[in-house]
Amino acid sequence: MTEGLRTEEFQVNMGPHHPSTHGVCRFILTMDGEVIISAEPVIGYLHRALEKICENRTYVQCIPVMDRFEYCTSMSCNQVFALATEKLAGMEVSERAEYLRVIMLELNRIASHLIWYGTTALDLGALTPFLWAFREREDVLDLFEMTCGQRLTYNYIRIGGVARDIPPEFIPKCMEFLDKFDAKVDDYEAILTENPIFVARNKDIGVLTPEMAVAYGVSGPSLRASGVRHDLRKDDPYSIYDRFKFNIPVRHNGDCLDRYYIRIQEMRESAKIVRQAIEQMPKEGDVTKRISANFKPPKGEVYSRIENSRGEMGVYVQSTGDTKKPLRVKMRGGSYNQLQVMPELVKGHKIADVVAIMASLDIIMPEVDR
Amino acid sequence: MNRDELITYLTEKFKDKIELLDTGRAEPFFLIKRENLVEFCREIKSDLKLEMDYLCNIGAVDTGERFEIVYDVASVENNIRFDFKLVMEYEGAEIDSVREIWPAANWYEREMWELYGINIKNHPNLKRFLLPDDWNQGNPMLKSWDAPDFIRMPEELQ
Amino acid sequence: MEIAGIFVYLYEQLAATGLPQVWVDLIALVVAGVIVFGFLAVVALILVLWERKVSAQIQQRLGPWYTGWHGWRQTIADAVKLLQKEDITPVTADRPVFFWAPVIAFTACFAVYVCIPFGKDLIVSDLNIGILFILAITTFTVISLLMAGWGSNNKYALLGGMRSAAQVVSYEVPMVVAVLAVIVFAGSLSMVDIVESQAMIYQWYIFRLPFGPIAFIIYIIAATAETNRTPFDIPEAEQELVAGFNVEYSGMKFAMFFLAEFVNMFTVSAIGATLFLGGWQGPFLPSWVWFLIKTFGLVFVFMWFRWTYPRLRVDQLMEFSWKFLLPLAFANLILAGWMKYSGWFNW
Amino acid sequence: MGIIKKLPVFVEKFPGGGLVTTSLNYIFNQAQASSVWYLLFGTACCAIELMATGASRYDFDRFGMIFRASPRQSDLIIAAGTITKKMAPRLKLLYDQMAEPRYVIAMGGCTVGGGPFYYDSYAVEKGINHIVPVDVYIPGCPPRPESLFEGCLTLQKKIKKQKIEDWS
Repeated sequence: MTEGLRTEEFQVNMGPHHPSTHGVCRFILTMDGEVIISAEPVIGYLHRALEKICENRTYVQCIPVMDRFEYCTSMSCNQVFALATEKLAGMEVSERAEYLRVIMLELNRIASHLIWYGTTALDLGALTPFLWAFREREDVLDLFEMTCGQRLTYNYIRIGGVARDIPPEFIPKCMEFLDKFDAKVDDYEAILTENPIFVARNKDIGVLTPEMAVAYGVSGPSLRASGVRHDLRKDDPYSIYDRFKFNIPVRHNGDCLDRYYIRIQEMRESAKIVRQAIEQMPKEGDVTKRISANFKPPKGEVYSRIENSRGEMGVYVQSTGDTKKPLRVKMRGGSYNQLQVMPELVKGHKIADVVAIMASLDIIMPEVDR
Repeated sequence: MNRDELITYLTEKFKDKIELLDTGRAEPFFLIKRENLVEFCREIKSDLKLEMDYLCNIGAVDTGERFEIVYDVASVENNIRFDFKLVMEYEGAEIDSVREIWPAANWYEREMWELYGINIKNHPNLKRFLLPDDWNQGNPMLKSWDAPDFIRMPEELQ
Repeated sequence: MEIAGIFVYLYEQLAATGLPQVWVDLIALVVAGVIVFGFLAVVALILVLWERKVSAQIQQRLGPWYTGWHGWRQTIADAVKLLQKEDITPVTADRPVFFWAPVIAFTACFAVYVCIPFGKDLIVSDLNIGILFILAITTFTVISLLMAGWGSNNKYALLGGMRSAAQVVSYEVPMVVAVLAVIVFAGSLSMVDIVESQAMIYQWYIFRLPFGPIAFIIYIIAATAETNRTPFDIPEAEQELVAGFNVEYSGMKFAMFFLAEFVNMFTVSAIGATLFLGGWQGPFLPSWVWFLIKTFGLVFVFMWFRWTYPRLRVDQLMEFSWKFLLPLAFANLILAGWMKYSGWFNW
Repeated sequence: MGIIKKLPVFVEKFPGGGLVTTSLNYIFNQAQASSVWYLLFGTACCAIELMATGASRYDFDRFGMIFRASPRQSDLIIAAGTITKKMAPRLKLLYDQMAEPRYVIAMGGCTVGGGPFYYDSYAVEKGINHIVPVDVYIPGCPPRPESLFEGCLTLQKKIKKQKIEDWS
């Protein structure tokens, strides 16, 4: 009966302007009906040549360029570059500045995860969680604005310290935010985690095995959802992360739902870290370091990496020692590797799952295209 | 394995194949030979004491005189990390793909091919992906690269 | 105050002028049609604004605010703007199909109102197969969506059209079976008879335990799917298919789809209110007020769904319909039949 | 243009038609200005600010601005974020797909004139006015939601000054 019938594969072009590709990623999907046979990501729509730009900037000028590398967590970008340069120059950072960095990094992680939470819900068709998440994000941004006057590209963590000290009203405001934040995360969980539709959409979708995750260089929450306990804050502690008590959530299925749980847990853990940092922070101290415009680190090369909200963020800096500009700055973002592994994950799933998987991996395009 | 142990272990294991570079207090940095690349990578991945299963980053560097290719590798299992690089001339710039060893290398190598014009041997998918499809202005990351609408930041702004 | 009286009076006046009976009936029908059309156009405009306000409340926003007092002119502005927009037909589109799709969607959704009782004696035409007619006409929507998907010659639109066809067909079945349970009890297909069989509040079908509530829930779920609303809005899933079947439509044609969607929502709510909530029956207030209260209440439920739930995937949607809703609906129908037959619960 | 736009030009030829045209003009412009649907188009940092502007604290919906995913149904592109040379043809395509009347807001330094990527970047388009006609420029990197509002209100003012004759 069905012998005469045949199905034909067809190609769907998803992106670069598509509501749910988180920026400008493009997928060429080969589909059989609704089922995906193969997916090929096409990137480069946001390739802004940041690495080339950095080669013609002084070290100090590189920091604002780094901001644009991963705008959801600009603080991390500042931090990773500052860390690399400090390693090159053998610079020490004052105690208070380190604490300020940690506070900002963790708050930024919360803000970034909130964007992820909102867009994930949005991609699965629920609009309301998106607006709820952005409501809390605004509170975090208020704190950043208070500190450095910017909402998105902060340019706050500088080489050798931070740009300026926090205003006195920062800490009460921050504590106020932390106090209510846990209850808000409960709200988020109430509307999505306990929703059978949401669970059905994410369970056993896009399963990433630990072997595959490590082989493809997947990092951060996506790696930990596959059952690999690897967090640079614990395993390769930078700054002063070895002084705080926090858990690393790990789950073992590696599907979209686990990646979701991990990130939700991480928000709570980050709040814990901020709380501890505020308690331990020395009450005063110098936080800035005056650096000459002709700052030249000695000859050398270094790859420094930190745990960003999207995985391992690294930067390779090579200095010749005789110019004030770096010879080469190579940036590495977690999303780059997570996007690489996506074609493997989406095979055999439906077109709606592409969206779910992409959201759960928390891919953001500037990190991929640079 | 701490930093010193790692350096001793690696220099003993690979003796004349690698050379330690001085990079201050950062992670150990080695120089390897281009022809040993694949063999070296395979060794460090399969060695049970190292098990460098995680490729952090591959970056090409144009120093103005020659190319350097930097590999940053880590081990999730043993929690160690080091870097190594290889050096080659502009003429006949070509390296072997390490994609078989670390699948993550795929895009990093593709990017190198596209932006620097370094040929990757045994890479199955050398296609343009960062630059526009109709790009015809060469390899923009080279230090000597220039184009009509490419404006350098003037010195006085720095 | 019953407005049905006014119409009866006008009809009598018209008949007294001595025109032939055919003409009188014709004029009466046209006038009724125009009134229903105008009423629904206003309702659709209100619903769009209301939806935006409800979503704003749920999301702690204000919603339209600066277009008139609390943004009351917002949807009027939207409609006038859509009138002025350029009407694009893609070069590759199948022109006649592309053109007729919104027209069919628009007319089909109004045709239903021929036999919906807005109040006591307030019905355009009390067909003796009323509910059958309504269920048949609502299915027209799927044809228009399919036409839109096909005619646009766009892969996203086509996927959207196909999805909506599959979805509406799948959910039509449990919906009809759920409605059948009510018909079995009412013993009539006429909408007026159905309403009159639930004169007292305990006679409303939603309160006729145990089959009533089950049928009502099945109906609500299926109706959400019929109207392509979240969590069943996969035909126009913004995040997957950009805008689904209407991705290529602009200006007036898009407005037609848009209005049809909201009128459809009102339709299913009105049918739900009629079948399960006693229609226009209710104490103190005029019948048509009761009808509107119940209908808008159901509309609010649909909106509530939309702003709370994520979207199902296409295969889950099908499974839910065929593997869960349909068996449940059949079991419910058998239960209702047995109850009717045994006469135990026949109050 | 919709058919309805041709009507006033026709009406104006009759005595007293001018009054009709003027009031229609007013109504049309008011309607258009208070119902600007924007295309969901964001490429980089500014897109996050655009999302934040749509969210609860700032709430674009107050001005009657809602997002549409399809260019056919939107009136406005807010070009939020860097437009690279690879993206430029796409932006043009999207603009071409939109129905008249259509507007463009260049949001952020990158779209205004290259912004932080003006120097040393081989991949960034130096201002989107080379690609599509721009109505309102909003500087900033990224502009705050308040600036975006200011830009949208400026666009509304611009729309309200339109003449019907210019359209048909």
